[in-house]
Amino acid sequence: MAKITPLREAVASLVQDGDTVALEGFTHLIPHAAGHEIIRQGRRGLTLVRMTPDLIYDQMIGMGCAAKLIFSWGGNPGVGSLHRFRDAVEQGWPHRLEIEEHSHAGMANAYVAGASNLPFALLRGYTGSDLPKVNPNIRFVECPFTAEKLAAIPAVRPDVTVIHAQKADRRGNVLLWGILGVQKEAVLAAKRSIVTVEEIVDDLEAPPNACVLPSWALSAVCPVPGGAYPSYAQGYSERDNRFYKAWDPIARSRDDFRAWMQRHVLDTDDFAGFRRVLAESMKEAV
Amino acid sequence: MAKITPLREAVASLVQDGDTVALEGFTHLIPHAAGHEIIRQGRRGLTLVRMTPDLIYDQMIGMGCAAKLIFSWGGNPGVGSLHRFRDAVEQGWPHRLEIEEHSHAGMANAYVAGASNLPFALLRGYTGSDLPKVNPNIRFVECPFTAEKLAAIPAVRPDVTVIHAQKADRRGNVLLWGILGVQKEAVLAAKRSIVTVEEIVDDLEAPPNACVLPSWALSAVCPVPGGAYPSYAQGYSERDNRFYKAWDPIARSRDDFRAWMQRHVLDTDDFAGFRRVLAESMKEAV
Amino acid sequence: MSAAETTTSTLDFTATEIMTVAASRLLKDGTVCFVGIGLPSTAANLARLTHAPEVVLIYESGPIGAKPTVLPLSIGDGDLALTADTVVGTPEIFRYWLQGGRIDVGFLGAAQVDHFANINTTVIGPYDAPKVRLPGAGGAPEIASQAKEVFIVLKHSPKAFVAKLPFVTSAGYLDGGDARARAGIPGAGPTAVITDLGILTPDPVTKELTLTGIHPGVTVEQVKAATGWDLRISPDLKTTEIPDAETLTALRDLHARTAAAHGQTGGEG
Amino acid sequence: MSAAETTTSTLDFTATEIMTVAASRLLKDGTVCFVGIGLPSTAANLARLTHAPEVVLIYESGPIGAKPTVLPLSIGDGDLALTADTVVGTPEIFRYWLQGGRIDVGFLGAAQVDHFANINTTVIGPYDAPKVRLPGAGGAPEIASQAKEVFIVLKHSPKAFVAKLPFVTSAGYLDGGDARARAGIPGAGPTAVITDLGILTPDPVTKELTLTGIHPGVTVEQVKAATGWDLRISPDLKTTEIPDAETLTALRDLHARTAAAHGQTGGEG
Repeated sequence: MAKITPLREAVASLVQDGDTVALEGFTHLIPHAAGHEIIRQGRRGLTLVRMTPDLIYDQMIGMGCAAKLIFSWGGNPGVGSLHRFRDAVEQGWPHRLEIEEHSHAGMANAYVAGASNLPFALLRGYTGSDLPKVNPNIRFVECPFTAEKLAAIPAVRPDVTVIHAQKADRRGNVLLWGILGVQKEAVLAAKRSIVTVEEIVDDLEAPPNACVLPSWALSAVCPVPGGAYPSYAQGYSERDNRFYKAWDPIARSRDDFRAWMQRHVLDTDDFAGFRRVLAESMKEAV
Repeated sequence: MAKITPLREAVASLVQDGDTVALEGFTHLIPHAAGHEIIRQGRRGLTLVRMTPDLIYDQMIGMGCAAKLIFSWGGNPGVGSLHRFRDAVEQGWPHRLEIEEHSHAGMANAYVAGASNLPFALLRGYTGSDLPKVNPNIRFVECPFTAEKLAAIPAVRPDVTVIHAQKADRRGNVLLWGILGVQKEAVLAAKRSIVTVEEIVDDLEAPPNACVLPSWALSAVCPVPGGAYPSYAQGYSERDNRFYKAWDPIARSRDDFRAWMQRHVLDTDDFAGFRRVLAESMKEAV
Repeated sequence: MSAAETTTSTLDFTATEIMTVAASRLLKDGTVCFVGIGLPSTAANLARLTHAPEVVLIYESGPIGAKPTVLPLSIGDGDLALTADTVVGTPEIFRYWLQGGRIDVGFLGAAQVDHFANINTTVIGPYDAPKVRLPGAGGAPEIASQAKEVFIVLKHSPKAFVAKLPFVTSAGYLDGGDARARAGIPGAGPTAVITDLGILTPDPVTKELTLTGIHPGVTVEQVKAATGWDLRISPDLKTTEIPDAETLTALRDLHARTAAAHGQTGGEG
Repeated sequence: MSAAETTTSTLDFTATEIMTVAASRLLKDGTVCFVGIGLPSTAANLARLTHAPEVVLIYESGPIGAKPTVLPLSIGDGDLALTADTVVGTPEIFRYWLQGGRIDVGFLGAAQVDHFANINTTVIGPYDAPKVRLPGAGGAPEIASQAKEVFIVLKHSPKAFVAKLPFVTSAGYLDGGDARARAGIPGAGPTAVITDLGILTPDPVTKELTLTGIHPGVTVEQVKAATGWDLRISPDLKTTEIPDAETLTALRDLHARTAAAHGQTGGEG
């Protein structure tokens, strides 16, 4: 059974230095609040996994949480580069970042393999691409019936997966809807899991065949209304496209980045505090 | 785009002698009407695929439609044996039936592989079972990362898959809900597909993330209200458990079986005709 | 064996009822249970309605956390879907939930078991020229190997409890000892076989099924006569506690509700 | 080349607009299209709002049959989910729909292409010591190989159209000729590269990208200067038809609606 608990306690007890951690959410439902809490608690040496590392991974990488990144597309969606990610890869700042790079199809299948307790994922993929030349974890196997060559990559099995969802009931059963991405697979592939939710309700009122994650398959459920900001939660909030644009100049400079993180994340107590300070600083900027 | 067409025409144009045909539905939404139409049109030499061959496959096998059966559990759920299936396997009546036998996990994964256009399915399975000794299509491959041995079975790729669903819209988009079984995978694994539906509506009113099969991925959609009988369609009908029990004595004797099929299926024009004659014969039996 | 002289007729329950209650008792509250239809489903739902309200029932047709009000007659009854926390596709059940390692107990029926708790549900006689063609594997091979432990429930008879199976559909302890672990099978295997006469559990070392529990009113001789091999009897043989009135009432109400809803009382397949 | 002397300034559309319209026109009605965000998404939605109302748009985030009212800024905008026939998980998109062989056209952007239409979106400079680290592969490698055909849309410049890619992220025609088929890649590959200057298509035999279409007001010299290899010009070079007023209006309305909804006009990633 999932424990319904404040996010700070969930991160403190479930995320350890050196863990392999996946924060998932495909544009929708990105667990920004949980990422901030990991930064606040100063985790180090993490292997971060995510199909589309974006602002929250830019922040975690820039703050020195990550030793390695497993990913398939690292950019600021709709805007451009992730400057902290680029600085880590291009210049090794704040320290060298090891990368293991896949395609989306590879990553999605690797999560499926993890959720299925298979050691590797089988797919038609990477043919003609240079990715297998730079990633020794992309191999090829032969079909025992047709002798066709198929790509094989290791299953992703995070120590902890973190996602954001729309709601949980009081028992800790979680419902999400809309763009689902790989969240279900990422949770089921992981040893432990944290789900931040918009609200806790008496009855999920899940439609038939909805994406429900039962309480007993989760470690912790944490109420964090708006916890996906600047990403969104369908039915609750809109994506703040302005913030994605505003992030670009902040992240370009190491000093501006550090100052921003200090003021907005390290010097705030929680995500509500972050939102308050952000509202202030955005007013100043106008 | 799926053609919205009477079932008779869909079977006539899409199911050929010698085809590999999957009628799927896991207790719920079994496409009985379509099975009857295949019997009426006298198809021969079919390779029938189905996880749980039950009454409709008992009828198709007994009427000589099938050359081969690929399956994982063949019984009359809640009642006992399938006598026509047993007679074919044990006595070769009406002719010898080749069987290829799997576990549910194997079959479900084989449909997934088919839908995914992979030549084989990879699973942890069959360990310690005698099934690999009698089924040469159960093989084992080695993980290129961990050297673990995993089971491999060929993808199921039917020529035609037939399912029953709750509703379609006027464009031929199909919605099903409740127990979904392997229907989506079976449809997407097949070259052609027929979906019988309870009703055609203006708007599917599908909840978010519902199981919708888009019209352009289907060949034919056929309105057949009650077409799953004696199976059921959630929200439309109840399973007729009495019929499952009544089938047992009918199917025990070759002569009784043939006479029943003649009267109820061969001598009726369509599923509505079958339901009328069945109502009469059930009244007689009381 | 204090109850050996008592006959079942003087006790207010049938042999099937005590089998069901005994199987039900083994399910601890909060257990995640992969349920076969028929006796396993009856026992699991009885557990849910009595001592184990938080037991999680998963059926291979897709329902997760089903809380049926009546017993399902088939593995895909609508009541399972309507009362579940969610319903997923059958591939997901086998891939993410069973193979994914999330099932505590696999609860299976069987046509035949041998003394190492291997299961046959495929065929009597040679595979290619069967005397009796049984329904086949269904979900059992992977449930038997991937659930953390397995309970098997079936009625005792010499035809069901055989020295050598004509076909091993699903692995118990294979040739006994550490054969199962050596074959690379992850789950602990069948930790209990519950029958209408008693309870058999594997010897900790040899893994041979041993009679460790006997139902009140049953004699060891009866059990031996109903077993197709020379059954070992535990020196520590316990008599099954008789079902309490509350549990029996719950079971009978469940059957009565099922009969009222379906016109029959239980499903087998 | 009758339009070579005309300048774009006298025509009532921008270079980006004619690129978008030209890309859009290539999408036939009823096509099932796997859409990348940014220019491909703009062109595909323009097609849907004009000549191809039955085009089916699939986004890698999960929406199937999306009919967004404004342009998505990200691949997972809520409007895509709300207007889709259904939304499935990302693994299913890649497994059942793309790898399953159900995509007619993959519509991609690119950072760089070479003369055999191979795509780089990974890195400029050596992989281990990059000069510029680009976002990476995303869905492109499998879209490029598994869609029945591929359209690539990107702006023309010598930095984007290079003789040799530092990194092949996604396969075009590899080394040309039948290299793609020999590598076992199922789809036909990139059948058109649409830029702000013209349209390049592969030579039927060598598969080298050849300028077969030029936008009105653009000179062959301009295109050659913007291409990092010695660009072959088709003897049958066609001038792109100018966008009709209706299409231009539809495109501008779409951008205006997008700006009103989002405060910006298009997404890149």
